[in-house]
Amino acid sequence: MEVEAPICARGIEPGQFVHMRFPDMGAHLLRRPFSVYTADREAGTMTVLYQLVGEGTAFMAELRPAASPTVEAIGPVGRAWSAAVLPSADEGGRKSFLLVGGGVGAAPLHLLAERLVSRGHAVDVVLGAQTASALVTRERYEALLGRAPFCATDDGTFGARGFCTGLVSERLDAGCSVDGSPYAQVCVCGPEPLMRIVADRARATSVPCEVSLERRMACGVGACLSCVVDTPAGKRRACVDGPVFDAQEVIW
Amino acid sequence: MEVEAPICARGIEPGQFVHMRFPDMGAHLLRRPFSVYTADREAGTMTVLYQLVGEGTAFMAELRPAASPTVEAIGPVGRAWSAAVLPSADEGGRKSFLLVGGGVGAAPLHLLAERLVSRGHAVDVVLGAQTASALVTRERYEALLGRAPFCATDDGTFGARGFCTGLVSERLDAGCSVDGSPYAQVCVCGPEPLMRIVADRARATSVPCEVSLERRMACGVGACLSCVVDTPAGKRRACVDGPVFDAQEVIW
Amino acid sequence: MTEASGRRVPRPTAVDLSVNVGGLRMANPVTVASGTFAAGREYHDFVDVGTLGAVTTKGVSRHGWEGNAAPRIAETPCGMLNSIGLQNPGVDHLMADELPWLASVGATVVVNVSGHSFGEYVEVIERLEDSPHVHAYELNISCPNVDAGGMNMGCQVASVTEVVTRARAATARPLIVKLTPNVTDITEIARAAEAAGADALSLINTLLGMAIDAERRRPLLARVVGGLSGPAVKPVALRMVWEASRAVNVPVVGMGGISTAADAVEFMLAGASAVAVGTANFVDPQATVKVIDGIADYCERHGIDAARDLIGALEC
Amino acid sequence: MTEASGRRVPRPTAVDLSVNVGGLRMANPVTVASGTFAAGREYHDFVDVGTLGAVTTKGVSRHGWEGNAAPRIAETPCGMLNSIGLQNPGVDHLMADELPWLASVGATVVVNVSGHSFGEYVEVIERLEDSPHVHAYELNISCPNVDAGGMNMGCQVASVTEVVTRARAATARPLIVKLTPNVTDITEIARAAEAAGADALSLINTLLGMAIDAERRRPLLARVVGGLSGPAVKPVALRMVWEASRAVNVPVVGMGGISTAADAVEFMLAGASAVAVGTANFVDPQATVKVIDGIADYCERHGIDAARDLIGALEC
Ligand SMILES: Cc1cc2nc3c(=O)[nH]c(=O)nc-3n(C[C@H](O)[C@H](O)[C@H](O)COP(=O)(O)OP(=O)(O)OC[C@H]3O[C@@H](n4cnc5c(N)ncnc54)[C@H](O)[C@@H]3O)c2cc1C
Ligand SMILES: Cc1cc2nc3c(=O)[nH]c(=O)nc-3n(C[C@H](O)[C@H](O)[C@H](O)COP(=O)(O)OP(=O)(O)OC[C@H]3O[C@@H](n4cnc5c(N)ncnc54)[C@H](O)[C@@H]3O)c2cc1C
Ligand SMILES: Cc1cc2nc3c(=O)[nH]c(=O)nc-3n(C[C@H](O)[C@H](O)[C@H](O)COP(=O)(O)O)c2cc1C
Ligand SMILES: Cc1cc2nc3c(=O)[nH]c(=O)nc-3n(C[C@H](O)[C@H](O)[C@H](O)COP(=O)(O)O)c2cc1C
Ligand code: FES
Ligand code: FES
Repeated sequence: MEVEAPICARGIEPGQFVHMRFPDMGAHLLRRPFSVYTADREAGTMTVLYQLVGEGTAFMAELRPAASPTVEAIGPVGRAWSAAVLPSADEGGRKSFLLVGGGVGAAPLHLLAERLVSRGHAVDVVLGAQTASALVTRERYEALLGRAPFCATDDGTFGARGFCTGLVSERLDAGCSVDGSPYAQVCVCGPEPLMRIVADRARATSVPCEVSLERRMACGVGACLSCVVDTPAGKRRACVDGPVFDAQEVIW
Repeated sequence: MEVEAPICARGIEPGQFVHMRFPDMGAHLLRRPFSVYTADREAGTMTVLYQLVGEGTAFMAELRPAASPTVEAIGPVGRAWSAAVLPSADEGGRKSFLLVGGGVGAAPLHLLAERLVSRGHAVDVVLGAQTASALVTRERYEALLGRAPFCATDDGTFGARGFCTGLVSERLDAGCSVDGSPYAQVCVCGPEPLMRIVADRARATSVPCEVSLERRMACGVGACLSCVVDTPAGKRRACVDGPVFDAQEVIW
Repeated sequence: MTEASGRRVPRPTAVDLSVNVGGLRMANPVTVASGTFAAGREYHDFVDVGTLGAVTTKGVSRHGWEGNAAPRIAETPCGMLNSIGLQNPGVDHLMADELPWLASVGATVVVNVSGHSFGEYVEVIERLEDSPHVHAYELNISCPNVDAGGMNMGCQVASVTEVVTRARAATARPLIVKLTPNVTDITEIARAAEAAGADALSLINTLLGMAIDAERRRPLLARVVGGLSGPAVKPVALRMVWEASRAVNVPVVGMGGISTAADAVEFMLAGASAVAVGTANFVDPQATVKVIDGIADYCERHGIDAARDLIGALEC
Repeated sequence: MTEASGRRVPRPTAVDLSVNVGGLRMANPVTVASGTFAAGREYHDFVDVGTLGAVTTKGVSRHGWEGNAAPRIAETPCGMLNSIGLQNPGVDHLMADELPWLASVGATVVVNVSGHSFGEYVEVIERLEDSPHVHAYELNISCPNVDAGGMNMGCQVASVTEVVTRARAATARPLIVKLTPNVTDITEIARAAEAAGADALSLINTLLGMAIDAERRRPLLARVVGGLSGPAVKPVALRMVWEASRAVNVPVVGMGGISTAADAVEFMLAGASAVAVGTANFVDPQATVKVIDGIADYCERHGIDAARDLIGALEC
């Protein structure tokens, strides 16, 4: 879905999200959080990649651009991937990253990949999905990286068969990125079981890891405490203290 | 508003209504009752003339035909004007009627006027509205009757100035229709104070009178008892025992 | 425009939809909420009322009541208020005009009984004992009651005990007691009704509410206060069904905002043995049969052979 | 796409919007419902929190609470459930970090006080007496309480009397007592709070409710049961504000589903001297100031010079 949202599109940092509401969904009060997949700063537009889950996403799927439906948004919200502020390779040295996107979790990693590549860092991408047709971000990643991302599908219709954790383990066991430099960090977004396994593997191989967590959110501004994540430092808010957390901080 | 509703359009009798709901008005559960202004039996379509009152009618005003919005309807519902079943002038003798429509109340009388005219009866029409531009049914009545209806506007921008009850009194005092035959019945639809005054004048001049009452309705099928009207015989349901009542039956 | 038309009947299914509510056998778990379906006849153009699990009739008193002044309803966010005031033509009229018709279409019939005094409930039941067409009683104890000092008798353990005990003595037929949600502790009232002899409980009746027209500075209901129903109350109803069904050993009929089969399944998972569709009939006059079909769909999709396996099957 | 942006302030008006709630002077009748606005800072990007009638802070306890497990919220028809469980970092944190900030933006501050024992309420108030930045207390008596046997103390006259009496003795500042709607008779509890020394009442807190995911057969909240808020509860809230304000002589702060100025006016007509915007902040972070402006519009349109003339002005 492409939306016009100049403030969000211009201000967005990789990992942040927008909190959207459809005024025509009268009986459904709450805003829905969505990551930004691509942002066109000049046009003031951005795209959101979404999966059909419930009534809100079903409503989105039925929107017709011709009717120019109204969407209300708060954003950009939340803590970005820490790698988003990394200086360019020229200034601070070249680093390697492993980005792991499960399902629609591939979306919020794309802006990060773009940023890292543009700053001259090395990026390996692992994508997992249920089936080939769900690997909607693959081509865009391939165009960005100049080579195919590592892919796995549950049903084996594209890439490796099964969970993409196998591919992640391979990369982490290799200890370094495709171009040979050791990983500075793993960044994961996807279903919680996937993030957990990747976080465990990263810790086992001593690579720092960040995860992007999903929680139901009411306010989206840090006020209501609906979206908490358990951490050793107590409960933290996914909306403003996250959604990106250091994997070590998360008590799953 | 024109709607496609073959069953309603074909079955409708003058005075009956349709009970409509807009599925996109999620938080608003109830159907809204509307009289049928014109019905095209062959095309299976009908038109409804509505006044902006609250959220439902505001929603209707924003519907764009281009989007072919869905409307759910139950109908036709209710008791028709008793004159609707009158035999034609050739068979049962020619009768005269005085039809009084206040505001949007002019709509449900139009099908009746059509029926009576087509059966060869005499019809005088009095229309009242706040201002000239609100006399939306005037031209259609003029075309049907072959002469102008009697009109009054509160602000005097068209026809007589003030309440149309003055015109009604004039007609009733005259005792007969424009073509000289005594009135068989007065049929009124409009704001309740108007109907009450007309009913009183009719009784004073011994002309039978029918009124079409508005009540908030939940079920529209006679089951919930939300729409009751006080009558000497107890409470009766406006949706199925009405909306047309003999004025003598109504305890205002 | 979509036009509701045709008399819908439930589709065939291999799922066993039957349930037993305190001795009342229902072919499927779906009845209607009293007062939203009259005695069925008005809805027979839309659904075959003989195919419903049961038809629960509008509350009936001994000699009939006039009810309240109009306006009697008001729309509220995802809900509605009503202050019909239990208008009804009396039990004799029900027996003469409605019950034979219900029998003729093969309906399972629950008669909702009202009274302004404890004795009136008993009188209504005694009259109805003469009819072969009644399969169960539902006692609407949310009435202002003279014996309870004009208070709503459904809110006090003492008056609940009294009215249920008396009604129990008057009949051997299944006795369902319908609880009001306007209480501090629904489990206390539920236990009192069970102890006094209820074969089943039904809940919830409407929540007391009010609506105002700000522009006119007036209440939207002539009676000022009315009963709230519809999807808005569903969370409260589900919670009370869950609490009550865990507090008693008799079956529970769940209602309050049920519009879809998913809603019905939620109530059954929370502990209801059957469900009633109320306000949703106004929104869609075929809602009852759609809910029956949807429960069958759900069971088929989840590999459940008998709908009764859903009762209380919430995992928590 | 519409983007919420800019710090909205109320527009100038000739209408006198000020109200006095039991000694608490508010520049306009609009505060926020505790727990929906934190201590204001998170909303200062959207509205100037110093311009609100008052900021009511999230419930605070003596040493802080962890709250419940997630998921803590669920959407329901025209409403939402929450089971935050009064998570808060304790009164010392509020005093160190939040109150000085609120003072710096010129906010009128109501602190919502929680406790698991009667003594804890008193301790929180005693700490807060040291702060010059507190203008009133709101006692949230809808907490499970050890001294009341783990029951919700807001449901019993005895425990309400006790906790209000003790809190009253601890402060001379305006004391607002916040009532739970989960009671049989709100007027009984309202009178008990007044008799024990409340300067004002606020209501309603959330209605207990539940939501279920039928497909997964699980409750939508980790705690199973939560508090219902939003437009769905408005009719119940209006009714209780109307009943309570007629039962007591102290002012009432009305809340429960207020989203628009028309809603706010309805509550004032029903008897509220001020209103709180809660869940609506989540829907529109500028809702508070829009409600203030809309009350001014209403008064101007109806030729009303002072908003306080709306209080209890329902014609019925
Ligand atoms: C920071 C963040 C970023 C996200 N980015 C994306 C994205 O780019 N693409 C995408 O498809 N999805 C994304 N999600 C998940 C997305 O928010 C949910 O799929 C969506 O809210 C479901 O709404 P619904 O109305 O269809 O579902 P319903 O189940 O009808 O929603 C009911 C309520 O639960 C909430 N809810 C349901 N599922 C989730 C969930 N997984 N996470 C949070 N709230 C949920 C809804 O927001 C709503 O309040 C993201 C979630 C978070 C927290
Ligand atoms: C038999 C009948 C025929 C009618 N024919 C027409 C017609 O041809 N054209 C027309 O403009 N209006 C007609 N009305 C009135 C029309 O139904 C209301 O104006 C409409 O329901 C207002 O809906 P709303 O959502 O805009 O108002 P809201 O005030 O938002 O509606 C709230 C609730 O009150 C009900 N309601 C509000 N006003 C009325 C009213 N006057 N009568 C009945 N229910 C009301 C609504 O249906 C809804 O349930 C008729 C009413 C009846 C009973
Ligand atoms: C118009 C109307 C009339 C009602 N009349 C009765 C009644 O006569 N007896 C009774 O026990 N409950 C009555 N109720 C309550 C319903 O049976 C039901 O308990 C309540 O509406 C909640 O269910 P719902 O949300 O599905 O409508 C009535 C409800 C409505 C809306
Ligand atoms: C997320 C959330 C948190 C809440 N926390 C508190 C609280 O800490 N103390 C309190 O007294 N009420 C609390 N409430 C209740 C609200 O203050 C208010 O009474 C209720 O939500 C009804 O108002 P509304 O419908 O406008 O939200 C909370 C409500 C919500 C939705
Ligand atoms: S969504 Fe309200 S604090 Fe995160
Ligand atoms: S609208 Fe239900 S009986 Fe008339």
